[in-house]
Amino acid sequence: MNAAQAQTSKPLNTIQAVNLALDEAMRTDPNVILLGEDIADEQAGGIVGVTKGLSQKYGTSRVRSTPISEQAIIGAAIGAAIVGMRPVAEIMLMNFTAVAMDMIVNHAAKLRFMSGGQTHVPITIRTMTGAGFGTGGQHADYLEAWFAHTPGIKVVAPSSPADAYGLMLACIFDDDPCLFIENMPTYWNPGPAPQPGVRIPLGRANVLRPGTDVTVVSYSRTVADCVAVAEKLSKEGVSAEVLDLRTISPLDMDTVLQSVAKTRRAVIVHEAVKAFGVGAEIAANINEHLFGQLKAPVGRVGAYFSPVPFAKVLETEFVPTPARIEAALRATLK
Amino acid sequence: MNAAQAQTSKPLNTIQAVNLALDEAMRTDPNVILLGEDIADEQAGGIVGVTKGLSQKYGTSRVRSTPISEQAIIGAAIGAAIVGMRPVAEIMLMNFTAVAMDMIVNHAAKLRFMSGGQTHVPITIRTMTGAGFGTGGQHADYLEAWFAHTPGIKVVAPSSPADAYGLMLACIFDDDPCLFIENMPTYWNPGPAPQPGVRIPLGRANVLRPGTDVTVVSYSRTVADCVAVAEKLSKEGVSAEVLDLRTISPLDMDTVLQSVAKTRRAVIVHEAVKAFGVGAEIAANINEHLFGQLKAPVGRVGAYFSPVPFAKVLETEFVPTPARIEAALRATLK
Amino acid sequence: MNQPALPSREILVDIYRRMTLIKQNDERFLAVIKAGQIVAPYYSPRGQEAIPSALSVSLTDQDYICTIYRGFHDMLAKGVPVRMLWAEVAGRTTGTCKGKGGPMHITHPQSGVMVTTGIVGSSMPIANGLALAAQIRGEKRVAVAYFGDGASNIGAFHESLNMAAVWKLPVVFVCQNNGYGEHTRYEIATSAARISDRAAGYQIPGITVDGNDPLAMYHVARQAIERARSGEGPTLIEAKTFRFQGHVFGDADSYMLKGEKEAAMARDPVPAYRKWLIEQGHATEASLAKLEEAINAEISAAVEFALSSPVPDISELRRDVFAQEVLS
Amino acid sequence: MNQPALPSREILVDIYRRMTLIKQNDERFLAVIKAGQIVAPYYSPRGQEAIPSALSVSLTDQDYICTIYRGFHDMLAKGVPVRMLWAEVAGRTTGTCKGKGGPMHITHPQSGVMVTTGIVGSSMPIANGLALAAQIRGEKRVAVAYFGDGASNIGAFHESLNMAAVWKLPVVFVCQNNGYGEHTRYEIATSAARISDRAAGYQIPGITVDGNDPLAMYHVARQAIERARSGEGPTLIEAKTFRFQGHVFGDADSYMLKGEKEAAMARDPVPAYRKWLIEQGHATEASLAKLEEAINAEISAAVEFALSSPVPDISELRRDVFAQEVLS
Ligand SMILES: Cc1ncc(C[n+]2csc(CCOP(=O)(O)OP(=O)(O)O)c2C)c(N)n1
Ligand SMILES: Cc1ncc(C[n+]2csc(CCOP(=O)(O)OP(=O)(O)O)c2C)c(N)n1
Ligand SMILES: [Mg+2]
Ligand SMILES: [Mg+2]
Repeated sequence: MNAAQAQTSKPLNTIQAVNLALDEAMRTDPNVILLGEDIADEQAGGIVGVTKGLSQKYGTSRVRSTPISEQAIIGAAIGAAIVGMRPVAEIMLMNFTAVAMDMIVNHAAKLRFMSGGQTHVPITIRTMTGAGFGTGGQHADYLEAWFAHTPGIKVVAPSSPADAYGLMLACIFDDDPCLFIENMPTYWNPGPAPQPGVRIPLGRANVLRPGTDVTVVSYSRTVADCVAVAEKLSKEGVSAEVLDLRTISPLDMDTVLQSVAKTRRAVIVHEAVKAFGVGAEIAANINEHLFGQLKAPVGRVGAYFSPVPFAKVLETEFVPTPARIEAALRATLK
Repeated sequence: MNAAQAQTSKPLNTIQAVNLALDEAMRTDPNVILLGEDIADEQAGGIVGVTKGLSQKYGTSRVRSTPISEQAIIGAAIGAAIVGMRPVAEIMLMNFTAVAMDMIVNHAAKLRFMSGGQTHVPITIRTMTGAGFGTGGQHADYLEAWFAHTPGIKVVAPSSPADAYGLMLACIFDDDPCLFIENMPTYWNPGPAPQPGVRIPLGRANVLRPGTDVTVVSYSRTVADCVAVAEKLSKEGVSAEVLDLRTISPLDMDTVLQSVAKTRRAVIVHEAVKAFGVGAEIAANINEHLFGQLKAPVGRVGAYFSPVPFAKVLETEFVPTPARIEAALRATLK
Repeated sequence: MNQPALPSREILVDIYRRMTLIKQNDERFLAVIKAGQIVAPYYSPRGQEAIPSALSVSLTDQDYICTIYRGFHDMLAKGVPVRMLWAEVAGRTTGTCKGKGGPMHITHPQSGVMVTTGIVGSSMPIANGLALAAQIRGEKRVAVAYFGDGASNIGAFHESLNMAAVWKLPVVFVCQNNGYGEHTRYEIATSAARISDRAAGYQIPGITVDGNDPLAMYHVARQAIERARSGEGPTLIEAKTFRFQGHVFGDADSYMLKGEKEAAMARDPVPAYRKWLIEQGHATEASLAKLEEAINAEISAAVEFALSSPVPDISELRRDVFAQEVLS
Repeated sequence: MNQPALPSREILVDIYRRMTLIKQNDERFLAVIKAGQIVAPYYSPRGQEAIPSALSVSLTDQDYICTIYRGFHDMLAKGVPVRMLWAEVAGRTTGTCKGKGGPMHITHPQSGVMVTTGIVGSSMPIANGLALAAQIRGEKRVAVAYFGDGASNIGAFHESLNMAAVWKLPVVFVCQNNGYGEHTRYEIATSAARISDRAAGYQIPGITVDGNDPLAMYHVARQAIERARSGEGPTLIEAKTFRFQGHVFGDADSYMLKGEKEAAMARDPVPAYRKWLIEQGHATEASLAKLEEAINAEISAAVEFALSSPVPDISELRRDVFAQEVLS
């Protein structure tokens, strides 16, 4: 048992969990390399320390602090990936994917198809986001819908440290490009330790809390709020089933439909702007496949249709609050 | 009556219609300027001639051929717009918006909000796209869902030359940033002339073909196919109402819901990839607002979940074919 | 180059006034944040005061700047009212942006602060557009784009300089080279010996100047501004400096070279310039003390104004998205 | 610089063989497209044959290239089998990419053609990644990024050169400066007197060479490749050339300077090199005629192979999106 494994017996937070997963991947496969701004130890191991210790352990040839050049970062990851490496590239914040969008969607996501399967791009793009730190309009967007709409790239968003660990390992060793979304404001929240070395399969939702009256579908930060609201309503005798998608694309509609076929009520919750968000696709599918079987319209809770606001009062209300989630559930139960 | 107006009495194609609208806008407002690759007459007035004659008429100070620098193009448009100009910037193909995504979504779309309304960005981004020319994976994507999910930018997609004219004028003189999507393969198809100088209001769908049995919602190129399928089915006594959204964001759900409240059946058709596309938002809304009133699940027809393929057989099947549209309508009518 | 003529005493003191405003504002800011009275990310420009102060005296309200998350110094030097800045950072309706933008997105068109951005590299393409409007309209306005050394490695830098050069736009690109981009030292990320070397690739002047030397900075900036104003096109200025508070409030500086920050702080440009002004007879101790006190009072008033101003109403989430209020 | 030693006769003829293959392939291509036997957008590289031909003789199959929509010459020079190229452009299952990529996305890893892109500027960042893998693994492979003059104005160019320079990546950036980006003449869009001048901003060698002179091109490329292979880092080569068929098949060339194209075509590098080879005694008329005939036959066979190959099945729309087939 190595140091990394020993560590996993006690609770850990997402920063530690992702660090452990990267460590594990680098230890077991020399093709795993890391690219990103400030990620080497000389640069303090990342802006919040996710990659701390890794360059010391694996060298700065494999753990590279890059220039502020997101197109070049993703480009380098793509090039290395098509000749067999498994690069993990960090785009510090999700809003900055906007400057690397061409590399991600026109290249990483398409090369397997365009090459007729001769090359593929097993990169993992780590990025973080989420409102709550008063960073304003350009630092906290959830943009997963853009990528889910892009054939060829998988989109993953863990809701706990243990999931972050298992899903990160799965992404790194998956043969397709994966976008891995970390929620920043909950980085420091501790959670149970993961199973060392165990990957969580991509493309499968997790029934986090079983229930019979209503299905709540979520991912990333809002999962915890959904569970809390479910607990609260359970005191009133409402049994809510909470599904954590884990992977947004490919979307595990089978699990969602199985749950809603049972509960006949559904609410989808995400921090991204509601309009044209991931919730729309899920709601459309539920309605299509369970036509005539639902007891209430599918509810959707998301951010307001605005940029992320700065003032605390606005920022707090902007994202799905527990109150808004609860209201949506109650509306469905009426 | 000037030359431009005289010309509008005979049928014209979308290239001519957009050209006329730009001409009209430049003639009436000195703040209208054009930026884009190859757009001045010395560069042959654009890659397919949309801007032909305009630099000769209004000078190369106002009609500027740019370097191949999409970030700088949109940045220049934004800067000029916040001090009162109304730039029309061309991003030659919609896939290239990916390299300018930061400027479009983090800046153009957000500056009004982030500045607390002190500045706004009345730019129009013209772009073209659409499968059919064998250009393969990087030249024909419909990406409107990305922008519709972005608060602060309007998304417009005309389906005919006359609409292109009226909507282009509306976009240019709208006080918000607008993304204007032109379908390339149908550029040369003629259509009735527009009303000179008349703007078509943004945010309002057009009931293109009234009907009572099923509502077909579409925009851009696929509208024509929807009308053709509606005509075909009318011979079997099916009365399909075809709505052309014209503006995708803000979405005119009122008109859609009014129609579907009447027909109680709906199919949404777009050339973009179906998964996580604009159709999902529309379907989710129809289901929510007309819960229990529908006679059939809302149908959605879009492109396959793949990059745009090259081989003609694949390219033809990739986009919604009339056959696929017809099948979706029939499924709804069963 | 001949030693150019010294600017007037008025200008010399005005530069000091701006530097002092920035320095005092920063100190108060850190105090207020530490006290928990305001919660906001803060990227201190402390140590970089001289650059925009020495530059802005050659600009008018009609001239534009685009700056970045670290740009409180740029904004204050350009004339954003202190109380509106504080109110914005406190998230109040009386702030420059009604509390909706926050510290990384200060806008104040009256003083020419047109864009503040949190995306590295994006001040430059937008500054081009401001300059383009001036050029097309035949106005004599100039646009200044501020950015950091790290930003000189991103694509938008290149596109912007090339476009400005081919169109001879009235823009001045001011790279505030403080030796680090977040935790990454200049050499680790940047292949140019001097950022100004990159100007040659665009056939525009590129000048490296000690950004902590107000006089040197003044002359270089003035020349670039005049060049832009007279239609000769852009200039790339690399102003060398240092940031005293790390990247963001709370930064532990572990990535810095040993003693580097201490050495830079020992050469703090604000007291150094103060000393020089008095020694050279451009100002007296008493006159500067009075000026400092007035600034202190202005800042105190600003803090009070900010903290006693109302927070925005939730309905603001539906406003300023589009010109028309969002209904659904 | 001393005149470097002449390459061997074998190499000299090999360069001609590649140039001829490209030229003949282009001529046949235009004929087949005009006849309507194949429908595809075509960006002819005719006139630019010497660049990749003179370069590729210094590469092996282990070396990588990334090229662009115009890169048929780059691909053929690097060794993509002619029949697979034709089959791809005809949209057949026997094509390099099973007909799914098309002319703008030819990939053929066996010959080192790793990416062909239709997005201006994007060959460079990916070439860096190929070079990075080689560097990390300690392989002696080199990656070549081909791109045009217009592409030297896009952000990815700058980011790529800077990253390659700071990491000393084994990559060679080859700008094929044909004087135009689509309809836009070099000077209208590009602020540098020479694109190679931009290398100075990255502290890497930048060389402008007559790309239509196979010998000059050979020497410059060889030096850059050796530099890369020995770990000294990247080079920026600007190879001056001209395209004889405009931007894309059907282009009317109305934007060109009067007589410019005719003058360039009169200096056609392929017959000029052929003449030189014979005059200098490196080859005989008969030997070259034989070589040309063999190529002609190879191309004829390729066309026939392509046009008689099957088109893909619709189920291909669900394959190669992900490793697993898409089900819904
Ligand atoms: C496109 C983009 N990438 C990364 C970041 C994260 N980031 C914020 S500031 C910064 C460092 C910028 O360094 P520099 O340009 O030198 O400016 P300084 O902060 O030193 O003033 C980085 C990497 C960002 N904001 N935008
Ligand atoms: C990002 C991007 N912008 C615009 C285009 C459209 N486009 C295709 S080729 C081209 C010209 C490129 O010129 P150059 O780099 O000189 O290469 P050449 O075609 O002359 O070989 C343009 C603008 C594109 N493909 N990608
Ligand atoms: Mg810096
Ligand atoms: Mg060219």
